[in-house]
Amino acid sequence: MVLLQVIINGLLLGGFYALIGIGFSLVWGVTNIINLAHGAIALLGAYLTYYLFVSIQLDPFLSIPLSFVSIFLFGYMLQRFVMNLVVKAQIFILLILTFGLEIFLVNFMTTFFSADFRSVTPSYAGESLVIGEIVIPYIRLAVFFVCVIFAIAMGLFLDKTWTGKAIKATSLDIEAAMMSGINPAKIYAITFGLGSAIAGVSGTLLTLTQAFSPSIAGGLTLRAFIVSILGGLGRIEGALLGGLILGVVETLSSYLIGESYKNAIAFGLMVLVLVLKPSGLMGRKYYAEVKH
Amino acid sequence: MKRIIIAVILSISLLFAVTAFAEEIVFGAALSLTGKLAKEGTLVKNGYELWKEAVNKKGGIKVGGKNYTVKIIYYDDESDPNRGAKLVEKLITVDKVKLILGPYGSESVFATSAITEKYGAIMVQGGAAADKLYTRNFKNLFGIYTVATEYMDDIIELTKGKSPKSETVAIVYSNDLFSTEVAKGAKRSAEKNGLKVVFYQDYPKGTQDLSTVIVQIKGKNPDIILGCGHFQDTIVMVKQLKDYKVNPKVLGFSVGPTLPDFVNSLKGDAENIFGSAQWTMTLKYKDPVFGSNQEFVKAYKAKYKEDPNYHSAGGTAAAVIFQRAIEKAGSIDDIAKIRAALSSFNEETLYGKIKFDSTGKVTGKGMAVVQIIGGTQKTVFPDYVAETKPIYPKPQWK
Amino acid sequence: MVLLEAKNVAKSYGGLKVLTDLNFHVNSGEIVGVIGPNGAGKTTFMNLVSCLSPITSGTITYKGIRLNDKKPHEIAKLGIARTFQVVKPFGGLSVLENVMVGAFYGKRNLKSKAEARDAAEEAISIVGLLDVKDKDPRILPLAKRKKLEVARALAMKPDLLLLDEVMAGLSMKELEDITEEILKLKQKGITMLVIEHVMKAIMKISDRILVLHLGQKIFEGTPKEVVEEPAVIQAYLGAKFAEKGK
Amino acid sequence: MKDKKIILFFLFLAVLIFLPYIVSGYWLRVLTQTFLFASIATGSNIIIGFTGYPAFGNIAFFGVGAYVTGVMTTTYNVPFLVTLPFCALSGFVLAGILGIPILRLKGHYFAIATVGIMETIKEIVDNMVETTGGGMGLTLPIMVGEPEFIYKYFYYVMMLCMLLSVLICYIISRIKIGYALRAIRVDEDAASVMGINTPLYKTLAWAVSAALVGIAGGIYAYWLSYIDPHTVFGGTYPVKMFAMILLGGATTVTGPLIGAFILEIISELVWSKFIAIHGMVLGLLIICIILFIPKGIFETFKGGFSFRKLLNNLRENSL
Repeated sequence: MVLLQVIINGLLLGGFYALIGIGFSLVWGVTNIINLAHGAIALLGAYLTYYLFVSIQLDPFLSIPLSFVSIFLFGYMLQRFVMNLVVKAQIFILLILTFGLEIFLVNFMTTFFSADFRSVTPSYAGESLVIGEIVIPYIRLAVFFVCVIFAIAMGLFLDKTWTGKAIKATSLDIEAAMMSGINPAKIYAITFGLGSAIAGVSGTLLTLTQAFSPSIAGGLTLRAFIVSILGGLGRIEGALLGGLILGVVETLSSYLIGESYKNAIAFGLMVLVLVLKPSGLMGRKYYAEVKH
Repeated sequence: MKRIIIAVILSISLLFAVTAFAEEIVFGAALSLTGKLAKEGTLVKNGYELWKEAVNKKGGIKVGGKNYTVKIIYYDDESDPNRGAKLVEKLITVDKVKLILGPYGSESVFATSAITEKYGAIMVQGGAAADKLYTRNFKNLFGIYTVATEYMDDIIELTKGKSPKSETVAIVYSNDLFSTEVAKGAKRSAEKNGLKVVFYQDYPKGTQDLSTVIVQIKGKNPDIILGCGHFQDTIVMVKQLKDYKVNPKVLGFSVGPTLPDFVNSLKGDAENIFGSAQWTMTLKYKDPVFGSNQEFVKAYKAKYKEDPNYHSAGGTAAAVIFQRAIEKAGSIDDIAKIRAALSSFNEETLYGKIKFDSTGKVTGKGMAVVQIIGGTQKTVFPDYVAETKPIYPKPQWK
Repeated sequence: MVLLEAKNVAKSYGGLKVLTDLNFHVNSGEIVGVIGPNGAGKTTFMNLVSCLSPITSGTITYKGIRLNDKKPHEIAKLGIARTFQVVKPFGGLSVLENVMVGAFYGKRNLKSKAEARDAAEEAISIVGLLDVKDKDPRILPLAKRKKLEVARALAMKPDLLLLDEVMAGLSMKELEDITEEILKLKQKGITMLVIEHVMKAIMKISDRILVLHLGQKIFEGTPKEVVEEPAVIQAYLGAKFAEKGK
Repeated sequence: MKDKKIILFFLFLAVLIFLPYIVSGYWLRVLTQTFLFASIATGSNIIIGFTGYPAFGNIAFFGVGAYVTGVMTTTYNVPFLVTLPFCALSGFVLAGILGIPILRLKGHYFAIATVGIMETIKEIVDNMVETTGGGMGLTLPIMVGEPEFIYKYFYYVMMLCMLLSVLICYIISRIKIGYALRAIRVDEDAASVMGINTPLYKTLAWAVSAALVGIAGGIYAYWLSYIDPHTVFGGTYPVKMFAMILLGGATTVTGPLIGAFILEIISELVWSKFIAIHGMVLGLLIICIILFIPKGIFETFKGGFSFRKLLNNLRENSL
């Protein structure tokens, strides 16, 4: 019974990890940028939610659209006016650029939002669905569903809309896409905007279950890393699966081996997948595989 | 190009220009003003600044009939102990400062005190509680925090003789230096008091999920749950304890309940949680500079528009003790005399009655226990400083 | 003497068959041309010989040694050198240094820098790049970069040289130059397998020609026979029609 | 030209040798720290710059070296200098073993795999409480002697470490292997058909790189006398290292060293003036280096400084 509870906990946690990973994976798959500032961008969403809650008591779930839109704009601008300037450079140059951005954003938040740990506790926090001995906290369940809905919506967007198709086309072959009239600068910006927006939403949800401060940005990015590697780059359903796997692996290893080993196991798993199946558990040959 | 050269020369000369003027007593501090310890570092700095203003308003530190204006040189160690060590070396060798006010954080104090010791400078610190600091036979390090292994003693003490009786205890801790020592001490103290430790488990520093640990604790159904970690994990733990309906008689934390953000973050869920405190606003101690602890609190609120906590009070207290020792020693630069004055120190300050043992750590100060009652923290233990009686056992989650 | 021999060689990517049942051989001292429309499997075959991608089934032997499980660098040490259709100069290294890499690690496996430099200069002079030997190859025109590819391969002192479309995109004058150079190399005893689209040139240099179409050998014979073979003409014409249809 | 460079280098060396007799303890420490970064950057540059594999998590071996020295000096009472070969060896062996599977990955995948390795090793060290002290950190025996002597001692030891890294890089760049590595950096397929055993050379390059970084870690541990997993594995080290390599030029021998000096000295002079916002300044500085001088200052300003070159750099990689 405890085992079942642990697995359920893992799945609920995994939903959140999936959402963190989706945006990261999308940006990486399409623009070939490993965005080390992903966690910091997610925290921008978290702070927006926090201040809306504190100042006008806006429920975190209701601030999701606001996070989405404002962080989308932020990400769009960032890609359009900064990242696009170096996007063709060697990969470690991009890596350092986003790390520089991370340092900047984290310190910016520390300066203006302070290094205090914040958390949002709405009145319904702590209520749980109890089935026999199994306890399912409503907030975590709701967070889980929001994450899954976003994942599905994202997948539909990429498959069904013109913009989505243009993004996919660009990720497959940027030159061919250009020749069919797609402006990659714009597509990259939209992709980065979307990735950031989803990160922002995950930041919003983060406020409900944890305490956050600018200093946790790096940890969030690392989770996004693992999720995208597990699932395969640029694949929404892959990131969803990767998130769930990571959640369950964490809680299970914590239960079976010991809480303090869970990070080691999560990272070990990532390295293993990289070595054995670099395209990810659900990855197919194309997308990022061809790009080095 | 010319302008660049001029700029470089200017900045270099600025660097060397920082020398002490006559009639000034200069202290140095390398604190974490950015990075992961920025919050605590800034609070300690606030404490130092408040003390400086208070002393200078009174005309400065009086040594040998002469008044010296206090000046403090600050550097930011970016929450990196190595950088802290480098900056303390800068304070000592470049700025020629030998009176060092400590940084916040055990790692930082650890690294920087090695430098002060090497150069024969002296450090008084109100920012680190690790026992390990005092096992190195250092002569020139004095600390006013009750050490980590004694952190939980008073919470456990508090449960004695209460009914219904608490018999089992679960201890979880973050696997960093400070928290591990706290947990070790808590375990020892619990066993000494006849409690059975049914769960003892560490978790990675800064973890984002503790559900597995909590499910396991639930299986043990302990009377007392003690969390030895930091603010972030404490919040996660409270939220998840409530999620999974774990209801101990006592829920106590080493770090968290004493910080104002605790109630802001958790709202009603913070109710009745215990916390160990180096210091609280309501302690009734006298103080040589501010008059009393209450006066200190008032001055702090006036200057910073917020309540002080034990970080800032620790900063102020460390500086006050430093000042009193210098005045007693009758010298602003004879380190041996100042050290002797600190070794024999025995005075009441806003932080409590301060005495140091031969290793430089404070003795007999003890910890206050606070409980969140009605959305504010109340000092509930020990009895002679308590504002009100503790609520025991803790009511179930709403 | 048979130098290189392919027996029942096949290559497929997933379900896609790129080469099927290829049998053929190269004798020492020969120049063998490989022609065929785009997608015929020419470069794939060359990649199999240089072991850049694994053979699906069948065997390739070189001097009687089975190449199937070898690594590219092992092949190189056996005396096989190749050029790439898409030139791959080592940017950041000068032309001379590029060629030195070949001298260091090819069949010669030279140890000292001085020896490698001498060997490289010799190879460079063969292709006529001495005047640009200290330049970064990235700034050279395509023809010179193609020559560099050849020089690098030559510096390895190969017995078998695989040339992958070294003539594509060259002017008439450059074509003549390179044809002449290839013939000169033949006189030095280097066996060559040449993939080419430029018919005129390949007809001139080849002793024998192998015609591939859609992954299969459709003909093998002297240049003269190839020109007269209806199957070859049809394959090319068909391919042309197909291209027009696009 | 070449002679001039060598003369300059030895002049620089002579200045460094006599500096401890002129400057204060603080500046000695700043310089020692700079040497540390120069060692890390130069050592890492063998795999990053020469071979073209962005080993973002190369700091893992710094941590390993630090803990090798830490555990050997505390648990087994081995003299400090004796531990250093073991630091190098552990880095070499570890990278050698890990390199075989990991170096099959390229680009981003490789970068991330090294980060994964760094984090995994960190977590393992964190959990080996009995040997390493876990999250509580490890206190090394403090060296006996006058502070003056101790600082000069570490200054020279760290300087030797830096010179060793530079020397090894120089040798590698001059001999046969150097050509192989540079060929691998540009095009691995082309390199392999020319007879270069690419897996072997890549692994060798990483192992040497890890060994050098490991030595730096060992010295760091004894120098600071306190190490914990969170400071020696990660932090801002990887990005600083990369920024130094980029600033000085990734394909050169002395580039990372020069980058380290520039960045460390700038931060010393400028940071203390911007206490509150220097984190933001550092972030912006890194972004600017990436945007305007990604090829390093020497490559960029070969024929003198001009803004046009900065703009050209910007244009080159933009979409």
